[in-house]
Amino acid sequence: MINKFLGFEPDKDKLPSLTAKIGDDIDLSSHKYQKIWLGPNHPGVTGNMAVELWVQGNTVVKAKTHVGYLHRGFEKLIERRLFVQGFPTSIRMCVAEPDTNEYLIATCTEQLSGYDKAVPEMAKWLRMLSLEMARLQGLLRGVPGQGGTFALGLGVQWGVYLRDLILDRFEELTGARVYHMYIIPGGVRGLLPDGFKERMEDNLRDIDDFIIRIRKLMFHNSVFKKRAKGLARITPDMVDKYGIVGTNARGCGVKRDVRKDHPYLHYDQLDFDPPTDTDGDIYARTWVRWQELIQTVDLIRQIMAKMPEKGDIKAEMPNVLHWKIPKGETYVRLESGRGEYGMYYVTDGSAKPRRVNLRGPSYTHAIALLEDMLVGADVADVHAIMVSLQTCPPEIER
Amino acid sequence: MSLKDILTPFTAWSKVVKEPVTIKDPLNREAAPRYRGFHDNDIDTCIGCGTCEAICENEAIDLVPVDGIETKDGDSGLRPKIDYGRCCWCALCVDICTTNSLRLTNAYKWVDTDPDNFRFVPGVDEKDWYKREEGWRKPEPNYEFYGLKRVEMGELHPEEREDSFVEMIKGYSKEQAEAEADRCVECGICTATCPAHMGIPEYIKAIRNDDLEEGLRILYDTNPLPEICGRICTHKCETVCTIGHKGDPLSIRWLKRYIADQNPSEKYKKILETDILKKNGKKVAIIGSGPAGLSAAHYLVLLGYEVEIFEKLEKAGGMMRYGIPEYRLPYDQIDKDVNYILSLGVKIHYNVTVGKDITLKKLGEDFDAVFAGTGLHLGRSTRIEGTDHENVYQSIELLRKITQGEEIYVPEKIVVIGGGNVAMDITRSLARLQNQKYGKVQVIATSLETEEKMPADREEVIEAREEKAIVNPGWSPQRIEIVDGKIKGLHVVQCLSLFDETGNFNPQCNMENKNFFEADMIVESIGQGMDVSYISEDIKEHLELGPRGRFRVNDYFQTSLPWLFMGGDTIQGPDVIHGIANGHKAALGIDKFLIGE
Amino acid sequence: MTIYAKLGYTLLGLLIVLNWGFLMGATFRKIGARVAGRYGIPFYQPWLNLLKNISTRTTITHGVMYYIGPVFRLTGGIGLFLFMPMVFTGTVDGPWTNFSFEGDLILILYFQVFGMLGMALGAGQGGHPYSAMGIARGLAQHAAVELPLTLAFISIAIQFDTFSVYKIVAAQQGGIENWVLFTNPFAAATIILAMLGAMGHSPFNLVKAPNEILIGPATEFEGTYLGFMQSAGSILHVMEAVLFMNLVFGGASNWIELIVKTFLIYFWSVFVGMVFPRFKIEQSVTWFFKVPLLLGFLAIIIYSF
Amino acid sequence: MKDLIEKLTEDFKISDVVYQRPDLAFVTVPKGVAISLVTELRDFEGFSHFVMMSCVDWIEEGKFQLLYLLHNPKTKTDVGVKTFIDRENAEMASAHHLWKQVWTYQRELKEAFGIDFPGSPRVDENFVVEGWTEMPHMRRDFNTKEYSQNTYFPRPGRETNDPAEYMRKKLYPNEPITAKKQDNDK
Amino acid sequence: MSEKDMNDKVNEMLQRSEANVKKAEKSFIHPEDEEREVVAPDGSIIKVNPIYDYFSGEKPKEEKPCSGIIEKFLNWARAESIWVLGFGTGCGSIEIPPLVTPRFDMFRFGVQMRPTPRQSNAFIISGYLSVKTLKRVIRTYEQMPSPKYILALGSCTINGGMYYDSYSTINRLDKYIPVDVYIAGCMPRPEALLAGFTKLKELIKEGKGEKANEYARNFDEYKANQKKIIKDWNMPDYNW
Repeated sequence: MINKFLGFEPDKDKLPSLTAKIGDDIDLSSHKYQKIWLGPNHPGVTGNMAVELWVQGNTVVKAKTHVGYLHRGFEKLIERRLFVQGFPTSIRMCVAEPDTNEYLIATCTEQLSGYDKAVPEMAKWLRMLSLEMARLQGLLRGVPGQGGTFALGLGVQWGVYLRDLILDRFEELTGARVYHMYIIPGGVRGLLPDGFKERMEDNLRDIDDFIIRIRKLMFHNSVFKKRAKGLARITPDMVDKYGIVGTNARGCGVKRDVRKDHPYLHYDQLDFDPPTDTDGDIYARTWVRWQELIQTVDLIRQIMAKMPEKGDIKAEMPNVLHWKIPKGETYVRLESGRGEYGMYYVTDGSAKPRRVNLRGPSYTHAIALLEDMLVGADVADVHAIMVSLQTCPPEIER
Repeated sequence: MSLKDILTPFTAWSKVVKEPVTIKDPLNREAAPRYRGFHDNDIDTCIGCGTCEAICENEAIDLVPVDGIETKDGDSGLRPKIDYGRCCWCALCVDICTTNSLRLTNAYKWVDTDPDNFRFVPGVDEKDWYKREEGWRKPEPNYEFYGLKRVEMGELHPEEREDSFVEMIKGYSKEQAEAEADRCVECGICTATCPAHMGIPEYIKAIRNDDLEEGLRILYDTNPLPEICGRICTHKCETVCTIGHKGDPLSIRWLKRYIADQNPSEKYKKILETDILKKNGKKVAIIGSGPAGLSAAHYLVLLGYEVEIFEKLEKAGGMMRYGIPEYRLPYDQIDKDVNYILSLGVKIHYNVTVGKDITLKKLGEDFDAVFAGTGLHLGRSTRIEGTDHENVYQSIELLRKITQGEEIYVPEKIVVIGGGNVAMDITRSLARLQNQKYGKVQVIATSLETEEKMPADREEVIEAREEKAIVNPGWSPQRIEIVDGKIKGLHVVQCLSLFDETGNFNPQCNMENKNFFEADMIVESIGQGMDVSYISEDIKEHLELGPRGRFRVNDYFQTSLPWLFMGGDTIQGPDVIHGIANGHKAALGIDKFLIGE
Repeated sequence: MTIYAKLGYTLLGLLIVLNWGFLMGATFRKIGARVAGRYGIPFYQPWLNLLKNISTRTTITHGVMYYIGPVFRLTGGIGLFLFMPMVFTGTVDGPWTNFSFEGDLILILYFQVFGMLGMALGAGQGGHPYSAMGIARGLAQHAAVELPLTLAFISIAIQFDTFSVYKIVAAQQGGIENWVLFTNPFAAATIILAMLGAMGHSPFNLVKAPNEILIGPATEFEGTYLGFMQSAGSILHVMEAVLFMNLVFGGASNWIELIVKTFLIYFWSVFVGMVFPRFKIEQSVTWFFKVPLLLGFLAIIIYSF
Repeated sequence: MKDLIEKLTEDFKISDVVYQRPDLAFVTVPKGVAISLVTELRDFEGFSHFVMMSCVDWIEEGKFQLLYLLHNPKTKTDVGVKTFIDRENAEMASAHHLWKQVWTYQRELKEAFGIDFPGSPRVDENFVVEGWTEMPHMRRDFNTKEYSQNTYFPRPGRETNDPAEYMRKKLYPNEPITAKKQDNDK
Repeated sequence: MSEKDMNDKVNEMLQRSEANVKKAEKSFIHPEDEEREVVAPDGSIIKVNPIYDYFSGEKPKEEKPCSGIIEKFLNWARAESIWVLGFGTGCGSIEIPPLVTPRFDMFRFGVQMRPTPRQSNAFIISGYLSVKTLKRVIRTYEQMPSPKYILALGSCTINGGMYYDSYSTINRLDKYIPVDVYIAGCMPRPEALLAGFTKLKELIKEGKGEKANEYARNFDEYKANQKKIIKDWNMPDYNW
């Protein structure tokens, strides 16, 4: 009320429309607009990308996403590599949740070569464990990270610490901190080390405590609410129009979760229900992610309880040096922390794939959706909106 | 905005009294036991096979020679050098390492100002992390990048084969051969060990690609007797096969046989493109149609020479035909290889004994060069008491007689002295004959060497036992007991060692531990000698002698008489593949001698 | 007291303030680090930073105003110090009272804005769009903070019938009950709330908002100028705290008391800032125009009658 | 799924149906009807979620294979609509009007394969590479390793030995050997 | 100037700018960076070349260190106060958050993050650099005040790493900018990074952190290498 009175919330009906269409030229020489760049060297940009903003005062009137700063040509490189050599390369396609890439490339090759039935039971459970741990570490960064976009750095500090603990568990299990290179075509690369479950349980208890703390810090925070509520709203009708997936879709009530829709591994044996919210704004998305944090902790506990004690970790497969896969194509998807994450894989009967194409959720979220969503937003909110859409540039440009 | 929303965030301050969770000394923190840190290599176990280089997707690994490591059979003398400007620590190199020598320690700190320093040979260049035990090793269990188990070769059941000379090894089917070929890691270590230096990885690859014609071409590059070699080669290559360090070595011999078997002999000429051969007008005589002679003939005829072979016996093949029983090497397979060589235009004179029917000197005059691949056809005797008895036989004689279809004396109890492959051959042949005759077997094979050191192939011993022959090694024969002119048996004592410290043959026996093998017939099979009676004295005096009573030849098997080349068993000991290699090389030598560079 | 002695005391005081500012800054970063669960920077880090910044070898220039910006800011800080009585010694002519005089409260109000205006000049000439945005935010927020603050100052001035900070301090002596905190709670409340904005911590740290506008006005500054700005920032932080201490919390009768009180005053803004995110600029301005402004008016209304 | 494809086969000249999984099928249609099939699937068959668009370079046949992968959130099935276009002067009708994100894919394909989509917004803008002067980088005939080694100076001093070759040199330099055959595996 | 004249002038300029856009597509220069004419408020026409007008194109000069004990003292201060630019150029930047958070807490070693190149003196090249990023890195590096230091993480900066055969990423960082410290790993752990900082501190204290001068000394060589691979060079030679 007072805002309106003081003129801080302009009556938008009285102003000319700000929603510039993509491709419309904004005449910078009119001195009405200014162009600023958010990134690539900017602390407020996710990863190494850039958003070119045309602003009128504090309001964005047009935005363009620029990617390619992290472009390495993965899809080209994997075309040059044997099937087994693909997975160390593929894992680097997305730093935030690397295991998903490994799983996709392994499953694609298994499916096309007919070895998907041969993957041992133990390996399947371990795959699930590593995928859920990856989701957990992603959320531990992501949930407080949303607070961090509004300069609530405390949650980030706690969250990244706990993420480090999960990375320690990853290190024990897989032999590496970030790029685990654990899921290999045919199976996984190691059993649980001794005492892993106990140490994991310790960490999960810490995370339980953190979940409560972060709720008090962020979701019962008047300033956070003031900034996050009503900001960057996604409506259900936008979901199909823009190809929105994952928590971004669930935040506005569209329940899409690959783990439920197309159960892979043993997700059908786990008891969970993907959380949803109805508002579709940043607060709702963060809230959904927070609930997912609880759920992921629970899923890890379920997996550790249900997983067999011992077993084979890799199927018997042909010699990796000259493993050939007959001609075929497939699309495999999974639910990453950011939503549906898929891979289109084509083989031509040789020892190397013909084409690998990754479908990252950020591809649509960070370009088509973000550019449209930023129009009319405040410059101060740009970073928050990017993070709330879980923009991850490496999976866009690959 | 409720008051709760203003006050609850302050609960975060309760953390201020807690001790920080920071790692106090992060610079000396140990990584997890399984952490993939920097490389270490056990250079004594490593054989430099280069599989790590092959799997490395970043081309981070080079194979470089290392001081103090010799190149020898089964060890290339190279060691992996890793470029940390390329490595991504995926540890695929560790997982695939054929000897399990490569590993990653859990060290992870390497800071340097010079980017050129980040290359090192693990295990050789001094690094402080080698003493760490923790680190990444190949995961267990059942985590392999290639099959460790050999594809089982189908063979006749002992009951089926024990009384017949039908070939006992069935050969691989297409699926089996491809599965077996799939295990190869293409390191090529075996090529050096193979006396003929066959392109083993290449023809195995041809099997994988299902391009058997290409496979045959590769075989004939270095070996004109693939059917024969595919059955009876001593497969030294398999002893150094890198896969053998962790699992069963590849069945290289059976794969070779598979290629040869699958190509029909009618197509050979077309596949090998030998329909029309150029002639250069020069003539070469070859004495003996054994592996060395046939191999020399083959390559000489390809080089354009007119080749004539003089064979003492009535059929070609030499020791391959007359020394090896039919169940191991069926005669039609010998004919397949021999006929192909003959079809190239090689003339062969059967039943011509050089030295008797025609002199060597005459050959030297009639032909531009002579190659003698005469082989070892004289049996050696133990010279113990009683060996002059008429029922003490030489194995080589008996085998020839069996081949020629002559009736031989087969009593109920037989003892074979000798632990080599020939001994096993005669043992098993006699066992079959006994079976045919009496329906039961009582052959005892004994040798000086103990079970572990027996020179015979392991599977030969096992198969002999399957056929109910008794193999009882580790005994030194003392004397043959003869009562009333009839052999009663063989007295033996336990043999402790064969060689003294200097490596000379000097058996030591434990005279206390005695044994007696009953026998009606004794077969000696302790080695063969060469028959050089075909060389007349005037020629012989021009020939220099080398060690162990053999003639001295140069690298191209040329004797001191320039037109006379010698090769095969007489020069390099009893072995088909050596004979083939000798023949091939002598052919090149003859070519060099006659045509020049 | 001779003018030379006065000058000597003033320079010494400035040195103490500068160093206390550095130490206080480091201490609060350490406290913040504790809440996060870590150790944080060493206590001596700000001095090292200053040294390092001064020892930078290359500099850039965007013109004269670019240089003047940090100088203005430092001048603002020093000016604030020069006319601020630091320690109450019983006589205005005594040591540590600097050049306090009748009506210095008005001058102090001016000096508070002075640094910000200087920065506006420097940042403007720096030419970085984020500098401009930062300084625009800074000025807007400063205006919003200044308004309730001035109302509270006027209320206190009315209460004690003087514009001299020294006299206001003097009037509060003789026990905690004489503090403005208790004698003029509305003005005190206004100041305590507006103080959050003046100190520049969350939720009002809009000027330096790294993930929105890099580091705001200072984006283009480097080396010695950055050192100037850091020193000025430290002095300003202490002086703001001293100002509020003098006006609301009864001043200080010795340096120890000053240090304790400024620490606690500063702690208040850290206490709030640690657990709240940042406002947007219009939210921030609106916030100051709501509660603090209202309280300020109340404080004046009450003491006007 | 089978019913659906059979129903559409006639109208859209569908050929070459592959049921990769029970919930995933690939169909091939002529270039001209691909967009209309995609539109039909979106508007009438409930395939409202556009998963991805991709391209495969079948250089041997001189064709690009374009793929439109659609997802039906109700039946939880996917259909991949494939169409082949010529590699020379590759051009395809734009589908940017159907979903908001399609123009991004088309922009990428223009850059990576050189397929033109007339009318697609910003299709000519750079996507991931900047200042690219070579042929489109995802085409099969673009040799990335060669390009990289010619352009980016790999650090010198690397040399390696093939074990077999090295052993030959060391142990039997003069013996006859098998001529190395063409390496068609790698 | 009449209104009509003004309109004509503007139309003419618009046409010219359209031509410029077309030209720019060929020459890689962004239309906004093309040389153009602008009408000043007083109606006069000014030529503007954004690339060169906004920056100085002067070459960098070598900056001599102070002498003796003073330099040692300053080096000590520099070593103990390392301000790192918060520019995550590659995947190694995922290990930066652990460093600034409780687990590893690099603040206690005097290492802090700064958001702008003007205020940083250390630059972490966190792994692979695509050519597109390299352009920004060069620009950023040149904007940093001297003395400045570069830490290069991982294999990618040494010899291309996993992306040695990629058309998009460079192989050797030292060809384009001088590097002080290399840290092996893919990616290096935070502990290794801290070890890298320790090493950097040692170097600075020994007076060996003079790579910025090396850059100035071999400026032409570095620039030639940079220009060889950055094909759309649309910035001044040296970005002050």
